[in-house]
Amino acid sequence: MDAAEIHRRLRDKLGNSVLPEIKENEWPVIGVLPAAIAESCRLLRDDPETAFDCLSNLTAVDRKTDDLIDVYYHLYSYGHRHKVNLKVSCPRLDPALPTVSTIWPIGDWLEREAFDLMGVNFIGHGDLRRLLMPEDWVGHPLRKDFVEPEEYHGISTRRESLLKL
Amino acid sequence: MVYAALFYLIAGLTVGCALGVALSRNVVYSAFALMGTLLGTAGMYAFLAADFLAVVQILVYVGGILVLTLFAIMLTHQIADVEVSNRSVGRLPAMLIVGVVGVGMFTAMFRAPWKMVEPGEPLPTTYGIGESFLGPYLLPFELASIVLLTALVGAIVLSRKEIRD
Amino acid sequence: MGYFQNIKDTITTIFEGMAITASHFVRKPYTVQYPDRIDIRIQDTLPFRYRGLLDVDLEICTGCLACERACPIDCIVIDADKNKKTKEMVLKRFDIDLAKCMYCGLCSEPCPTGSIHHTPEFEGADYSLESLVRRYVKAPIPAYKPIKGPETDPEVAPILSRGLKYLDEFATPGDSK
Amino acid sequence: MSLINTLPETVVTSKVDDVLNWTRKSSVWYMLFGLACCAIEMMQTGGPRSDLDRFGAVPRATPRVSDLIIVSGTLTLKMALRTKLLYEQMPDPKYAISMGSCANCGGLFQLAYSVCDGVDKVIPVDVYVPGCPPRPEALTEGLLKLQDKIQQERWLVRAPESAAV
Amino acid sequence: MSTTSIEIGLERETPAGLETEEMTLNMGPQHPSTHGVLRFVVKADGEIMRRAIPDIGYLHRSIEKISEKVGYHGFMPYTDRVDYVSAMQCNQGWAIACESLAGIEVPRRGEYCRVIACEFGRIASHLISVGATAMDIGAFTPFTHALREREKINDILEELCGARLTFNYMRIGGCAWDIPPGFIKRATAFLDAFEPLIDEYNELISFNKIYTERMGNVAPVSAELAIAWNLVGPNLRGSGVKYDVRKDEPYSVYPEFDFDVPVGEGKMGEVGDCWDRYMVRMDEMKESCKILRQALGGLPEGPVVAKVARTFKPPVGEAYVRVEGSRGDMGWFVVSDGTAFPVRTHIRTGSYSAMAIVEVLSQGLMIADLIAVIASLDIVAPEVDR
Amino acid sequence: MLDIGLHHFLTVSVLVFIAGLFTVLTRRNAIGVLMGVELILNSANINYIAFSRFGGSGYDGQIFTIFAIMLAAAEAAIGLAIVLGIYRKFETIDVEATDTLRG
Amino acid sequence: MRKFADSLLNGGIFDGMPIELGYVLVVAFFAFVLLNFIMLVAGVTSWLERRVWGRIQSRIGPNRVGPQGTIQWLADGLKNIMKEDIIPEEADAPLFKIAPYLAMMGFFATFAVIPFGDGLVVADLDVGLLYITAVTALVVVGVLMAGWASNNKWALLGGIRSAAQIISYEIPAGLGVITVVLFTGSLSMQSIIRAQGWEPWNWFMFDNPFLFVAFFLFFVSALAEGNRTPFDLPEAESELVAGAFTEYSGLRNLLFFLVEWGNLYVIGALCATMFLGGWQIPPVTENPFLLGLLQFITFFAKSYFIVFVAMWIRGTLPRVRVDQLMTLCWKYLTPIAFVNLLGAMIWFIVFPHGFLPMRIAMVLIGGGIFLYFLSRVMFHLRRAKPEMHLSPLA
Amino acid sequence: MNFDLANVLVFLLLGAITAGLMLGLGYLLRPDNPERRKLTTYECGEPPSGSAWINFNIRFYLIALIFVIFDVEVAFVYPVATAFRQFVLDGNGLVAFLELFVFITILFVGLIYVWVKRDLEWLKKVGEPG
Ligand code: SF4
Ligand code: SF4
Ligand code: SF4
Repeated sequence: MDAAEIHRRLRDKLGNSVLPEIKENEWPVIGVLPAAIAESCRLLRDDPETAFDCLSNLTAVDRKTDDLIDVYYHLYSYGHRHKVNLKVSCPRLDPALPTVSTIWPIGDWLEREAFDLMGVNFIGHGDLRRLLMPEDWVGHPLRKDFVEPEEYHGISTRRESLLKL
Repeated sequence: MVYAALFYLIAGLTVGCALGVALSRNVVYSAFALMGTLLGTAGMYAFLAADFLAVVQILVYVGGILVLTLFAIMLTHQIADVEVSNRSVGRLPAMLIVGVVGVGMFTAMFRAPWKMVEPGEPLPTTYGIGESFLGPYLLPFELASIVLLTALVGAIVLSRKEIRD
Repeated sequence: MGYFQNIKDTITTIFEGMAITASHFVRKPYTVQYPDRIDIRIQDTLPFRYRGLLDVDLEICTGCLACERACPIDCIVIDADKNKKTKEMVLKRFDIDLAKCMYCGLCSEPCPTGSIHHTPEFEGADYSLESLVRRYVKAPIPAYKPIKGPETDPEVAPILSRGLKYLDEFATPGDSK
Repeated sequence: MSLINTLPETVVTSKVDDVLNWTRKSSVWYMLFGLACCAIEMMQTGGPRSDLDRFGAVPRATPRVSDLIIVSGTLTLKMALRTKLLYEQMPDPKYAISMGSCANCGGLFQLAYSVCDGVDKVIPVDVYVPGCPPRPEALTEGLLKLQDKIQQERWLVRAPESAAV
Repeated sequence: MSTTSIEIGLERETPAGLETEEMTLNMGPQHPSTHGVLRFVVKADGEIMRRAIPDIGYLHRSIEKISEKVGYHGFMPYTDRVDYVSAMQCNQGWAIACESLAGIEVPRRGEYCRVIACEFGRIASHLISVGATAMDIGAFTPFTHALREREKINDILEELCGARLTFNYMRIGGCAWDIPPGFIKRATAFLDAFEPLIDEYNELISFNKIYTERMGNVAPVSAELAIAWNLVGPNLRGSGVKYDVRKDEPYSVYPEFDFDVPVGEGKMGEVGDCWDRYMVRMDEMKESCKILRQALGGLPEGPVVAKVARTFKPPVGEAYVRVEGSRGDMGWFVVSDGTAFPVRTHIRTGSYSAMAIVEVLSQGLMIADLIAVIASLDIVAPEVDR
Repeated sequence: MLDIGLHHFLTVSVLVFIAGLFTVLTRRNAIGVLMGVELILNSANINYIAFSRFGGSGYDGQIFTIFAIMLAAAEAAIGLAIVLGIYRKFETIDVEATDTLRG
Repeated sequence: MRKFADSLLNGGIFDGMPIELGYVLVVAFFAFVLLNFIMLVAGVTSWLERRVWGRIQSRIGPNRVGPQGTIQWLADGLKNIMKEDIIPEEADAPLFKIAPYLAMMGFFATFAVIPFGDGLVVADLDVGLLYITAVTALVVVGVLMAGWASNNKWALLGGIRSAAQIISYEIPAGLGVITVVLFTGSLSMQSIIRAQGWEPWNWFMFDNPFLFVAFFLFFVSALAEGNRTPFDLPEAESELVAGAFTEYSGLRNLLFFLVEWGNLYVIGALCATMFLGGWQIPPVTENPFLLGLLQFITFFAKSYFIVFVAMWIRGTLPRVRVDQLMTLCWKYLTPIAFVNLLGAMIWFIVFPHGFLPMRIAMVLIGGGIFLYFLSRVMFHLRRAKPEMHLSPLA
Repeated sequence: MNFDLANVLVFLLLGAITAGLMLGLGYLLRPDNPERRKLTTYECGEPPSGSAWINFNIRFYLIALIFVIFDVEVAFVYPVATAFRQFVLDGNGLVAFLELFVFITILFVGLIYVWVKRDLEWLKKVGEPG
C-alpha cells in the first residue's frame, strides 16, 4: 500500500487530526496532531490492510528555532513491507504526548530514551525513568540549550587541553 | 609415647569441638565445630583399629550429614540469626543436669568391672565386615536398604509436601 | 529412544571435537612473538597506509593549517606567522596531542604535501600523559614553499616524494558518471 | 608487621628485592575489564596473535586476584564511579594501564557531555598507551613498560630518602 | 555512588517461611560475560531467575549530540565507535544517510569497495559473536580460534583502510582508499582458507551435544514477539522471519549479488531459541563469503569516491536510512537544516531492542541461561548506549 | 597414663555425650538440637567400638556402629526434612513453637 | 614404607631415641618431601595446562619466565604471597580464614595413600580408595565454608553449587570404584595395582567391558568432583565470576588454586592406579633403586597422561548447566553405574579368573578406536590445510 | 596398620604446618593497607544490594538429601564388594550376587521413585514450588 492510501485511511478515521499534506520521501512523512498520535498508531497497527507491526524508530528532534520539539515515528510492516513516518510537533516548553508503549512493547524503551535525552513526556507510560543517564542527572542533554555541568560526583567534567602551553 | 600424644591430640579435638557445638551461639559455628568432633571421632575409631568405620564416619557424617545440615542452615538464614535468649532449659539448670548425669556416668565407668581382653594386633576390618554382612548379618543388611529407601521416600515426601502446599 | 540417542550424540560429538583439538597439537601456533622473537619488526610488516602514530615532516610543511582545520577534535595546534620582511611563513609551533588523537586520518587527507602523515609506528606507551604530546617545532623554522616542477633540493626531494606517495594512497574523487 | 620498605639497602637485600620484583612482574594478572572499542583490542591482545599469556599475564574475573586493571575504552561518568570502586577493591600492590585515547584524556569524546575525560581523574595511572585503539602489540609494549616499572620498584629495601614522599 | 533507578525499586521483600528469598544479584557492569559494560539486575530464586532487569547507559558516549558539533564529514570517525565490532556498516549507514540527504550518487567501484569492506566486517563481527557465545558457554578454544580468524580479517582491512577496528573508511560519496594492488588475491586466499574452517568450527562446537543442550530450547522468541520488540537482523531471522534489508529493501549494489538469507529452523529445539540465533550467524558468514567472492570477482573500474565539497551542506530535510549491520538493520536518521551541522542524528540499532527484550526473555530461566541469551542476542554495549 | 586403655575412650565418649546432652537441653533451635543428637550418637558409637575392641567381640560392635551411622543418616534426612517443614509452616525454628501443633 | 622405615631405623641413625619418635621423624621427612613434591606437581600442572591450552588455541602460552616459561608457576606463587590479604568487612572473618586450610588439608590427605611405586607410599591404608572418597568431604566443607563466609552472592552460589556437585558425583564415582573392588577384593591401592600387570591386557581397563565402562564412569565423575571442565560450574567465569573464591585474594586464593591443580593430579593418579596398572613395569632390572625409579616414572607418566586428557577436554568442551549436571549424574551416570556393577558381578561369577580372549579383544577394540580417532584428526588436518609444527615447544 | 594411620596424621599435621609457614612468609612480605572501600563486598562494581545470607533455593537441599541416602548405601556396598571375591572363589558367588542384587535393587527403586516423581528435575517454572 502506498503512502497516499495510508494517509487517506488515516484521515478518514481521524479527520483533521491528521495534517493534510504528506511529504514524499523514502519514508513518507505524515503529520499528526499530538493528541491523535497514539490513536493513529493503534489504527495503523490494527487495520489488517496496513498492519504496521513494528515501530522501527522513535526520535525526538529539538527545533529550537521554531520552539518546537518534533517526534518522528518510523513504522514498518513486515507483513506488507511498507513503511510510513508519523511526525508530531509539540511545544518545546512542555512536550507531552500520549504513549505508544502499550501498542508496541519496544515503545517502552524508545520513549524512555526520548524522555531521558530530550525531555518529552509520554503520558500513560507506566515507568518513565531515565534510561541512559544516571538517575541523579540534571537536564536533558540532547536539548540544544543543555549546558554540561561542571562536575559530577566530584569528577570534574572539564579537562585542560595539554596543548595549551 | 607418640601414640599417646596423638591420642590426646585427637581426644582434645573431639571434646573441644563438642564443647564448641554446645556453647557456640552461632549455629553455623556449631555446625563447623561439629565437623571437628566428627573427624575426631573418626580418629578415635582409627585408634580402636576400626579403620573401615573411621573412613565411613568421615564419608557419611562429614560428607553427607554435615553437608546436609549446612545446606539446611544456609537455606534458611534466620536459623543463624535466631537469638537463643530464653532457652527451653536455662544454661545453669542444664549444667546441673549434665553435671549429675556426667558424675553418674563417670562413676559407673570407673566402678564397673569391665571384662577386658588384651586387644590384638590391629587388622584390616573391611573384609570381615563384608563377610558378616553376607553371612550372619544378612537380614539387617537387607533391612538397611529398606530403611534407607523409606527414609529417602519419607524425607522427599516431607520436604516436597511442605514446599508444595 | 531419546535416552540412548542422547548418550550416542554426546559420545560422537565429543569425539569429533576432541579430534579437532587434537589436530591443533600439530598446527603451528599463530602467535607473533612481539617484541623480541620475530624476524622483522612488526612496523615493517604493516601496510603503508596504516594509521599509527602521527608524524610531521617539517621540511615539507607549508604551514597551510589545512590539517588543523580538518581535525574534528582540535588535537593539532599550529602557529605559523608570515615573516613581514621575507614574506615567508615561519612555523613557531606544531604540536600534536597523541593522547587525544583518534587516528582517523582526516588531517592527512587535505595536506598538500603529505607532510602530516600516519606512520606504522605504534609504540608510544609512556608513564606520563605530557610525554604523549609531540612538539615538533623546537625553534621557529621557515615553512616549505612549493615550487613548480619537481623538487630540486636533494635534502627535501626524498621527503617530498614520500609525502606525495602517501597522498597517492588516498582515493581521487571522480565524477560518478 | 611487615618488612616492606624497612630493610637497609645492602647487596643481599637488593638482590632479594630484585627477585621479588621479578616474580611480581612475571605474573601480572589483569582484570577482565573491557569498556569500549579498546576492549576488543584487549581481547585480541590476549588472543592467539599477541598472546599476553607468554609474559605470564592472564585475565582474571575479579579484582580480588588482579594486579592490574587495564582501563580499555571510554569511561563514562556513570561508569567512572564503578571503576573507582573496582580499583579500590583490588589488593595492593596494584597497577593501572590506561589504554587508548579515551582512557588517556577523553580523546575524541572530550566533546561529549557524559564522558569522564581521562581515567586519571578517578584512579592513579601507571602507563598510558596511545592509540585509538592501540593495536595489540602497542598494549603489549605498555605491559612491558609496566614490567620495567615494577622491576625498578623497591619492595623490601627502604626507598631512598629523596624518593620518599 | 549514584544510584540507578533500579536500586530504588529494589527493596527486599521479606520472605515468608521457606519461600526462597529473592536474591538480587548485580551482574555487571564489570562481569566477564556481559561483554563490555552492560548491567543486569538479576532477581534470582536460587539458580532460577525471576527477572533480569537490564540497566544501560554505562557506555553512553553522547555520539548523537557530538554529530551536532563536528559536522557531516567529521562525524564519520565517530560512527566507527557506534558499533566497534563491525564499524564498516556504521560508516556505510552514515554515508548513505548523508548521500540520500544531498542526493549524491556513489561510483560503482566505490559501492563495490563498500560491500567488500562491509562483508569482511560482518564476518569479523559474527566471528566475535559466535566465539563469545561459545566462550560464555564455557568453551574458550572456539573463541580464540575466532579471534585468530578475525586477526586475518583485520590484516586484510588494515591493508584496505589502514586501521584494524575504527576504520573510518568511507566518505560521503564513496570511500577514502581504493583497493590496493594484490588485495584481491590475498582476500580470495583468505576466503579459501576460511570457508572450511567454518565447518571445522561447527563440528568443534556448534553441534557439540553439551552446547546444543545449553543453547537449544532456551529462550525461544516467536516471530510475532520478535517483530513486536523490533528485533532485527540475525535475531529476527533466528525466529524464522526471512527478512534482510540487503534483500528486502535493497541499497548499494546488493541486488547484484546472489546470496541466501538463512533463517532459524528450530533444529535443536524450538524455532527462535538461542541455538537458532547462533546458527544464523554461522550461516551468514558463509553467505558473506559468497557475496565477497562475487564482489571481488566483478570489481568494476573507475573512481571510488564522488566529488563532494569539503564543507558539506545538504539541503533542508530529513533522511532515515537502514542498512543491514551485523546486528541487524541499523536506522540512521538525520535532520538537516541546510547548515554544515546536522540538527539531529539518531541511530537506531539492533542491540538496543535486543537488550530491551532480555527482561521478557529472562523470566524463569537459570542464571547460566541468561548468559546464553545475552550472548546469542549478540548485544554490544555501545550500540545500546551510543 | 601413657598407656591408652578402655577408660580413655570411655572418658572421651562421656565428655562428648555430656556436650551433646547440654546442646540438646539448651538449644531452642531445632537444627541445634539435631546436632546435639548427632553428638550423643557419636559418643555411643565410640563406646560400641571401644567395647568391641577391648571386649573381644569380633565385628559385632563395628557392625552395630555401621547400622547406627546408617540410622543417623536416615534420622538426619527425615529430621531435617521435618525441621524445614516446621520452619516453613511457622516461619520459625523454635522447637516450642510447634506446640501450636497440638492446639 | 614400613619396611623402609624399619631399615632406616635399624641402620642405627636413631639409636637411643624412642622407636616411635624415630618413625615419626622418618615419616615427617618423607611427608615433607612429598609436600614439596605436591606443590611442584600442582605448579607444573598449572604451567602445563596453560601450555597445552595455548597450543589448542593456536597460541603459545607462558614461555618467557624461565626457560620456556617453566617456572611461571613459581613466579605466580611468590607473587600471590606478596599480595595483600583482604578480608571483606561483611565476611565472617574466622571461617573466611580457616576455609582454605580446610580444603587444603582435605586435598593433602589424599596424597598420603597414592602409591608412586612398590614401596613408595606414605601410608598404604587398607581402606585406601574409600579413604580418598572420604577426605574429599573436607574439600566440600572447605568450599562451602568459603562460599558462605565470604557473604558474597556469587561466592555463596558457587560454594553451594560446588558442594552439591562434588557430593552428587561421589555416587557414580563410588560405584565405579566398587566395580574395581569386586575384582580385587581389597580397597588398598597397592593391592589393586598388584592385581594388575604391566601389559595393557592385564590392566583393569581392558579386563572386560564392564570395567571399561567403569573407567569412563569414574573418569567423568572424577572430573566433576575436581570441578573440571565441562563441569567447572562452581568457578564458571562467565556466570559466577570466580565462584566460591570470588572474595579471596593473595595467599588464600593461591591455596585454593593449589587444591585445584593438585586435585587434577589426584584424578590422574587414581585412574592410573585403578585402571591403567599403576606402577607395574616389565621385569627389566633387579636393582631396587632403579626399579623404584622406573616404577615412579611409569606411574607418573600414566597419571600425567590422564591429566593431559583432562586438560585437552578442558580445551574442547563447553560447560554444562547446573540442571544438566544433576541430570547427568542422577539420570545417566548413576543408573548406568548400577547396571554396570550388576553386570560386572555376573561377569565375575562367570569368569572368576578372567577371560583372556576378552582382554585381548578389548585391547584391540581400544586400539581400533584410537586408529579411527587418528583418521579423524588427519581428516581435519587435511581439510584445514594448516601450517604444521610438530615440536611441542613453540 | 596403626603405623599407616599414624602416618596419615603426621602427614596432615605437616601439611598444616607448611600452610602456616607460607602464611608467615606472606605476613612478612605482603603489604597491609586496608581501606574501607577495599573491604567492601565485590559485586561486579556495584555496591551489593543486601546480604548474601538469605533463604536459598531448596533444590540444592533435595540433592543433598538424595545424596546422603545413596552415600550410606555405597558405604554398605564397599565391604560387601571386598568380600564378594572370596565368596565367588569359594563357589558361593550366586548367593552373594543375589544378596547384593536385592540390596541394590531396593535402593534403585528409590532412585526410580525420585526420578518418576520429578524430584531430579531442576528446570521448573518460577512459582512452581520445589
Ligand atoms: S588523525 Fe584525526 S584526530 Fe588525529 S590529528 Fe588527525 S584529524 Fe585529528
Ligand atoms: S602539515 Fe600539511 S596540512 Fe598541516 S599545515 Fe603543514 S602542509 Fe598544511
Ligand atoms: S580510544 Fe578509541 S578505540 Fe579506544 S575506546 Fe576510545 S574511541 Fe574506542
